[in-house]
Parts: sequence; C-alpha cells; structure tokens
Amino acid sequence: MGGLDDLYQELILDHYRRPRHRGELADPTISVDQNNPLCGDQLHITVRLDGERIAELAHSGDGCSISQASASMMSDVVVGHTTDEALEMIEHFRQVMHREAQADEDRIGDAIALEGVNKYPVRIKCALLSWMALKDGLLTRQADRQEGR
Amino acid sequence: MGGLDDLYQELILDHYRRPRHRGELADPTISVDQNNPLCGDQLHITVRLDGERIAELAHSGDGCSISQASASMMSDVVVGHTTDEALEMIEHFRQVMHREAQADEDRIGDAIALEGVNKYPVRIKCALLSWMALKDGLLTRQADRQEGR
Amino acid sequence: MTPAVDIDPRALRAEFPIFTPVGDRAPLVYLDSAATSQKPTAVLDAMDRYYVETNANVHRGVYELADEATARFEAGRDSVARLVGATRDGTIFTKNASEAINLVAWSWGVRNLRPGDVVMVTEMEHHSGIVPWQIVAEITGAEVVFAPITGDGQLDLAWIEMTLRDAPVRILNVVHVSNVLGTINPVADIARMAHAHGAMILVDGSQSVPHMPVDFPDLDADFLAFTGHKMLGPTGIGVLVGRPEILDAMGPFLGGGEMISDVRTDGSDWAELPWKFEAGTPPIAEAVGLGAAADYLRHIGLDRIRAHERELVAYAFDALSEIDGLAIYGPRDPDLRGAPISFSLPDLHPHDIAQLVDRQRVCIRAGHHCAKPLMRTLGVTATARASGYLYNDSHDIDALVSALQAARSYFAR
Amino acid sequence: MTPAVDIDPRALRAEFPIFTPVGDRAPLVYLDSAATSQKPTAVLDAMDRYYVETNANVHRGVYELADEATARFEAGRDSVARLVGATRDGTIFTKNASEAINLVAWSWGVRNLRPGDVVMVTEMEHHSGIVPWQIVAEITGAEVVFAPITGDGQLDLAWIEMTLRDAPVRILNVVHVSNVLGTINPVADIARMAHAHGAMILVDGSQSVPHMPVDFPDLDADFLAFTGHKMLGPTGIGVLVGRPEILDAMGPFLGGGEMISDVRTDGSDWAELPWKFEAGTPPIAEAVGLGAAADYLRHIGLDRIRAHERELVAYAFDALSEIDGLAIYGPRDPDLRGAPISFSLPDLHPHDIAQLVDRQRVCIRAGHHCAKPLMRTLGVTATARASGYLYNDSHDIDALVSALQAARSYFAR
Ligand SMILES: Cc1ncc(COP(=O)(O)O)c(C=O)c1O
Ligand SMILES: Cc1ncc(COP(=O)(O)O)c(C=O)c1O
Repeated sequence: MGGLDDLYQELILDHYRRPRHRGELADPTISVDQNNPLCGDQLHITVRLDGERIAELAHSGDGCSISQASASMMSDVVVGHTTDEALEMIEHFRQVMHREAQADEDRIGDAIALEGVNKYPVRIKCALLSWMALKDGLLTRQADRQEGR
Repeated sequence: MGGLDDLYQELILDHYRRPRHRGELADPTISVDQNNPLCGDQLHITVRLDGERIAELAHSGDGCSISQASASMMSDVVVGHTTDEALEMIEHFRQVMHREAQADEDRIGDAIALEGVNKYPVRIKCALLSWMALKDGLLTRQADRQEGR
Repeated sequence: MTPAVDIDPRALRAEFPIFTPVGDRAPLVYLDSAATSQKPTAVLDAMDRYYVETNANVHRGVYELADEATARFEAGRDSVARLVGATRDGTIFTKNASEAINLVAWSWGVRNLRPGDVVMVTEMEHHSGIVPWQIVAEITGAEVVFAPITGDGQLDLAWIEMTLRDAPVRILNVVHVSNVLGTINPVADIARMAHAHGAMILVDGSQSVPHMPVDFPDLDADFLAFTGHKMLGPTGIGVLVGRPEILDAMGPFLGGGEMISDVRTDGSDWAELPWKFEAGTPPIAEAVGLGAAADYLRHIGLDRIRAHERELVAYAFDALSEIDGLAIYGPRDPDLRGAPISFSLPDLHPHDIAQLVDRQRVCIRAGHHCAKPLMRTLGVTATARASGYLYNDSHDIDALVSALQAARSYFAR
Repeated sequence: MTPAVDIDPRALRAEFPIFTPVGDRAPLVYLDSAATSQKPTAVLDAMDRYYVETNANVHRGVYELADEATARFEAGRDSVARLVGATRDGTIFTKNASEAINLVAWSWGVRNLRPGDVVMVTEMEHHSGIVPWQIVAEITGAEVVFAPITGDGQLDLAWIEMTLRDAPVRILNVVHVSNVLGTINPVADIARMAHAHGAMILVDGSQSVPHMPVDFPDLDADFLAFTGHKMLGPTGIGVLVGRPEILDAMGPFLGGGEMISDVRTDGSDWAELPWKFEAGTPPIAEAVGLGAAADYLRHIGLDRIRAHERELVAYAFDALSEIDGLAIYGPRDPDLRGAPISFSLPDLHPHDIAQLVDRQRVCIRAGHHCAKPLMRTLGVTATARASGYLYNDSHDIDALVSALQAARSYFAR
C-alpha cells in the first residue's frame, strides 16, 4: 500500500477534490486543448497574459485524479510568473516525471507531491497533460509573435 | 539411409539418366509450360493427339532427378491412352503423392517407384510437376473445345 | 444445449503458469482477457519445442528439419481452420486482427473503392475496424458511415437495412462481439442483408472466436478477422478467414518471398491461396502456438466456455449491482452478451478505479478501449472494463467487488 | 581492427538447445542461417519469462502487470535501436523484413509515386525488395528498373549513377549483403549518390545486421529493414528503421489500435513515432525476444562475428574448391562478402544435392532463394547455398565437403 499512498498523497487528493483555477477565462490570450490518447480525457486551458506575465490561468475538462490535481497544482504555481519562467517550470516537471531530475519545490510548488507518479509509467501521461498543454500554448504564441502574426 | 535409397531408387535414377520421350514435338496439339515455384525449374510439355488418343508426348526443361524421372515415367505410361484415361492416371498419381491412395502399377507404370517421394513433402511438388502440367494442358484443351474455340 | 460438464476454472488455472502462486504475494485476479488472454503451458511448450527441435524456415528447405518445420506450421493452420470451420486455402496468417482487416481494406479497397462508394462500419467498432477504412477512403475518395447503436447498446438494424438500400454501400465492417458493450451482434442476419444489397461483409471476430462457437460458413460472411493473443495463443499472429473465391479475385497486398509463383523484371505472378497473402517469413512458431491454442479450446469446448462465461456475466451483474451508483453499459440480458463488462462509478475516474483495484492484484482495464466513437456516443471519455475467460470464476468477481468497495472508501478518506 | 578474442563456436553451440545431441543421432550441421538462424536459450527464456511473469497487453493498462509488460516491450525496442545506432522513435516493429519494405512502398509509395516516376531495385535483390515496388508501381503507374550486376557479382555503380542522373528515380531499394552472392554492397556510397540526385534509399539489412556491425547513421540511408528470425530472434517480428523526420512526414499505413491519438467519425489523428506505424497489438513477446537477441549479439560483438565469418568463408572457399567442377557464385575475395555461399555442381541438381547432404544431417538450401531475377542473370534456375553463422566452425565445412563428395558418388552409382 506504500506505493499507492505515495501516488495518492493527501495533497493530491485535496487538489483533486478542490481544484484551484478551475474554469474558463472569458477573454484569453491563449486557449489550448490537449487530449490524453490513453483514456480520451480532454483538457482545456485558457491563459490571460499581462505583457509576458501570466496574469490568469484556468483549466477545465475531464480527467482522473492525477491529471486534475496536476492541472490545479500547475495553475497555482505558474500564475504570476513570466512565460519563460513557466516554460522552465514545465521543463523541470517533465524531467521529474521522466526521472531525469529530483523534484524541487521552489520550482513546481505543490506539484512536488506528484513525484511518486514517475513510478507508474502509464500515469505519467496523466500528470504531464496540463503542463504539455500549457507548453504547447506558450510556444505556439511565441512562434506566432516571431512571425508577426 | 533406408529413407533416401527409397527416394532415389535405381529405377528413378535410370529414368533420370536416360529420360524417355525427352525433347519437343514439332507440331503439337497441346503445348504447356509449368514452373516449380520452389526452385524455379521450368518444364515444357508437347503432346500430339490422334483423336482423343495421346499419340506422342515429349518433355523438356530443367529439373532435379525426381522431376525429370517423373516426367519420363509419365510419358512412358500415358502415351497410347485416351485423354480421359490419362486424366485418371494423373489423378491416381496425385492421390499417391498425397497419401490418399496406394500406388497401383497398372495405372501409373514405373511411376510406382516414386511412391517413396510422398515422405518428402517438398519433393512432392517436383514429382507432380509434369503430371500437373499435362493435366493443365488436357483440361485447357477440353474447355477450349467445349467453348468451340 | 447446455453442455453436460461444467468448466472448472480453478483446475484449469493450474495449466496457466502465470497463475502459479509466488511466495506470499496476493493471487493474480486477471480480468483483462478482452485485452489479451493468458497462455496455457500447452501453447508455450509447443512453441519452445518448435524452436528447440525443428526450427528452420518453412516451405523451401528440402532437408528434414525444414520439412518438419513446414509440417508443424501448416498443422497450426489446419487447427485454426478447423476451429472456425474454414478451408485451409481461406485461412491466412497475419500479424494480428488489425492487419487482417487492413489486408482487405488495402488489397480490395484501394483497387475497388471509387469516389462516392460507401464503407459501413458501426459505432461500436474497435479502432481496428474503423481506421483502415478511413485511411483507404481518403486515398480512394470513398466515404465511411457509422451504423448507430440503440439505447440498450444494440446495432440499429433498421438503419443498416435502410442505408444498404439507399446508399452505394460496398462493404460492411461489423464487430461480432463488442469489446466494450459485450453486445453479441446478429452478424448472420446482417450478412444476409448486406448480400441482398450487393455489399460484402467483414466480421471482426476478435472477441467472439476465443469465447463461443463460431462457424465461418454459418456466419454467411465474406471475411472473418481474429487475433491469436486473445485466444490463448501468442502475440505476433492473427488470422484472416475469407471465401477462397473472393480472396482469389483480390490483388496481392504485401509483396515479397513466399507469396509469388514467379518474379520477373517485367512483373510477377502470385502464389496460390493462402500463401498469396503471406509475404515473407510467416510467424512460424506463432502459428504452431496458435494451433496448440485452437486445439486446447476445441478440447475444452467452445460451447462450454460460452456457457461458463454466460454464468460468470450473470453473476457479475448481480454482484456489481450491489455497489452504489455503479453503472454498466450495454445489454442487460446475459444471453445477448459476451464476456466484457464496462462500467463506471460516480466521482471515480476509470484510471483511478483500475489503479486502486490493482492494490489487490485485480487487473481490469480503464480507458477508451480503442473505441473512441463509441465513447462519444455513450457520452463518456473512458470506462472501466472487467472481462473474464475460462480461467475466471465467481471468486474473481467477488475480489473485484471488494476491491471496488475499497477503492471507494480510499477516495472517500 | 581484428578483435582480440576469437569466437569459440563449439562453446557457443552449448547455448543453442537445438544443437544438444539426441541419443546417437548424427550431430546437426546447420548451414542455412541465411534462411533463418537458430535461437539461444537467452532468447527463448526471455520470451517464456515474459509470458509466465508479466503477460498483458501493452501501453494502455494501468495495473502493474501491464506496466511491466510495456517496460519489457519498449526495452526490447531500445536494445534493437542501440544495436544499429538508431533512435527509438525511428525504430518500428513490423512482422518481418518484408513488411518493413512494404510499409515504405505502401505508405510513401502509393501516396507519392506518379506515372513516369522510377523506383530502382537491383538484380541481386530479394523478392521482398522487388515485389512490393512492382505492386505499388502497378497501382501508381511508376516504373521499376533493375540495376545490373557485373560479372564478378558486384553492383554496377556506374550504371546506377548514370540512371540516377538521367531518370526520375524517386527511391532505391538496395540489399546490403546479397543472400545469394554474399556480396557486401557499398551502400553508403550508393546512398550518397542517391541523395545527390534527390532520391531516397532503403537498405535491406536482412543479411547484414545479424552478421556485421551496421550503424544506421553511418549508412547515410533513409530506411533500413531487417528481420528478427535471422539474427537469433524469434519469428513474427521485423524492424524498419527510418529517419524520424521522413517517417513523420509519411502518411499512415496499417490502421487500428495503438497508432492513433484520436479517432472520430469524421477522421482520425495519428500517434507519435514509432507507434504511428504499429497498428494493433504489436509482437510483444517477440520484441522481448528480439531485444534479448540484440543484447546477445552486442555482448559477443558484431566485429568478432564478422571476423569469424570472414575466416569461415575463406576456409570454405579453399575446402569447396577441392570438389571437382564445383562453381561458386559471387565475389572471390572474403573481404567483399558475407556468409552466404551459393554454388553448383555439374550434373547434380541443387535439390538432389541438398537432399543427399541431409543424409549426414548437413542442412543447406537449394532453390532460387527468393531471387529469381538474379537466377536469370546467373543463367541458372537454382543454386545450392551454404551459409554459416557464429555457431559454425571449420568442422561444419568439412562435414559439408565430405557430404558433397558422398552425394557425388551416390549419383555416380
Ligand atoms: C536479403 C533479404 N531480404 C529480405 C528477406 C525477407 O525477410 P523475411 O522473410 O523475414 O521478411 C530475406 C530473407 O528471406 C533476405 O535474405
Ligand atoms: C473487437 C476487436 N477488434 C480488433 C482488435 C484488434 O486486435 P489486435 O490488436 O490483435 O490487432 C481488438 C483487440 O484489441 C478487438 O477487441
């Protein structure tokens, strides 16, 4: 049971039951959908930027406890940071999931509690879903701006 | 060694070394090619019919001892018979090769010596090659005649 | 027609080495046979014996080892053909059920479908019965339509008949038993409709052939696809059964060794059936293993397996209905359904369900089960699915139920 | 660069159970590894352990058994990718080398070839490198041309260069090592020529990857196809290695489960590489077995295997030349050739040769070796072929020579 309790820590269940930043922004700078090919779960993320700073972020859609909690934790930690800082956080979280780095609470906040997911290969996709969605949205916007769109 | 001596009986080697009816007829009623997909051997058979009777038959082409001997033995036994009789002989020989019948010398002559081939599945194709070619030629001709070609 | 002697799953389990108890680990409760079945010793041994006693390439070697390899390989084909009442020339080995369906889609479809032609699949089709047709439709300009399901998880036969009448449907791809809903479709009736309107029909037997008597001539279908690993056989092999006269008329699909009678620089001729559709070295050891699996299934009796699973499903329905709020998809009547049971629990995502019941080593599947169009029809993204087989009994269902209850209270912490 | 320690075939043979002596039967002299290799215990055990310890379907189950199955399956891919210096996303499992070539022919060819386009194969190509292109050429209206060979069994590079310059060649299919002549082709040079003229190149590594160091980046090729059963691995699995950027741009081939990211009634999206090209349940146990084979080969060292076979070929050339009238096809220089040695004897058909040497349990192949165009160029219908591997030594060659002498006198009776 040690293993599973590690996976389903209290902090994770808490974010799952009371997700932060859940919903949809009315007038987003960025809007992105991501689907988990594994189970078909669909995630929708909207972001309002203030210059290069993430002023607001909201997530909606279906998902298991891990993907919902992860979206909530991510929202908590990236809001207020610049897009480049957010991309760094995302990269750190990705490395944690693939066991390429030890989780650093300063960089990913509550999401440190998700470190145990990296022992469950299939669930890594669930944990990464929202982070990859945000990364996608941020990179697409940067590319669009460079091309002057 | 018993097995192989059974396969390569003296009678077979004799037909292989001194094939009967080898060659090509100048003005054949039937001319047919058959190829052994296994080894690429090509066999050419020509037949001159006298009414419904096989007056002459010749075989040419490459082949292993079994296929060459078999063509020689077949030629020996079918010449002088009607096409229907020949088809019966061919069917009997096919059954012998597939262990569906015991070889009957009255029906297939020297080819009775080939019975042992049926213990060597791959070589059955070699033994059957000429017989199937002749069958093909006879049936094609019967079909053509029925359609009045 | 209930079989005289019942199956004894506990006794059978002794013949499946994966169920051998290991130390004081909890016993394995494997309820995911719709995804893949476990393998009896008879199958594993047949393959090992092949490799250890007579491994050689088939069909061309004249030495004894190669003769024996060929004999065992082709005997595997005979066993499989016998299981479904097929002819040996109409029994083609592929790598899985998916390739079997792709074979028809590419060989027949690419050469015969025209813009405007319609391919009918169903809303309860597995992706393997949908995507090959979508790919080939894109290449040819044909259209893929989806036969809808009714509220109780059955095919809408009236819609199918109507569409066959009104649209230029060339071929239907219909699953025999749904891997999600468990529905047993009346494929013989659908085949008759299809033929009456000049359409062909491919039956996806991936979930029926392992679990109930299936007789190809009785189905009246043109093609039957199924897969080795779900019927006690190895991975790496599947089967396409077809009417020889149709297969004969089809152009070749995969090209290579074995499937030719002559290759020239200006073109080639094809081998006879079934080899015409078996390019390259076939799955030899796998055919030997699948043959052993077919013999094993026939020895036990598909009617007995079917009767056993029917009882298991009835038992599971009762047991699962004791769980508050648990919803089961598909037909209620055990006579109308095969082994797979998909369900959901309020406020508990299928992933979390499957993960938590695995604590008691209860293996069930969670996800879209390669049936996303069906998921959309059902209005869900995923379900949990428990699926039994001949080695499962009511204790396994009890273990599932208690694991589900535990999962519930775990999340209610 | 001769490796420090030689291979000891006798010792190795103890690791291949088929060579275990049975009673007073003559020992097996297996000289047909170009058709299929024998399997070491390490490979058979890896597959058995997979089935007995952790059999489950891969990639979708969340329970531990399925996680472990997926881990072993993907570790098999990693081992295979490592063996040929490929990336994991560019390493696709197929059912054999033939399917690997068909994958390119159908996925890329059907969608991209136009009437007038040219596909270049070679006169020494295996049917699996010819027929897929003939089939796809017939569908698309493209033309297949055959690069000729020179008198000493080498590719005519000048002709290839000229044709690349003068004709709209879109892709070349070139065998790395001929399964008949043994010729090692300069595929890296040919790849450079092809790319200079805007053509792609597929290298058929079926006879090279098992026998010598092959590094995909070094080859400079776009695709590399090879097959599991010739490299100590099981039947039922092959590999297509490709440049990820090219594979990415290609449309899907076989459709079904695993290869999608979304399936809708109005169309579907594809999974990432390598899974985009792996429709349906993959050959799971076979990937585990092939991974073990790749590890085994790496452990022994492909450079040592190559050095050993080079010596074996040199020895065989000397020994065989003692037989009156025996003619060997292909290059004389052991540096220019791999393991297969094709030969003929006057007045003794290859079938009879192979059958007679089998009396001493010497297994060699007789026939067209799936290379009928080459047979026509050589002016024969069939040859006999002896092909060694890491488990063969000079005693096996001696056994062959004495069996050939015996065959001679048998027919001279
Ligand atoms: C050079 C070559 N290419 C392709 C193949 C085909 O391999 P497979 O039969 O495993 O598809 C072979 C083996 O027969 C071969 O020798
Ligand atoms: C109904 C159905 N069809 C087709 C398949 C595909 O089988 P395979 O993955 O072996 O190709 C499956 C299994 O996943 C199935 O359940």
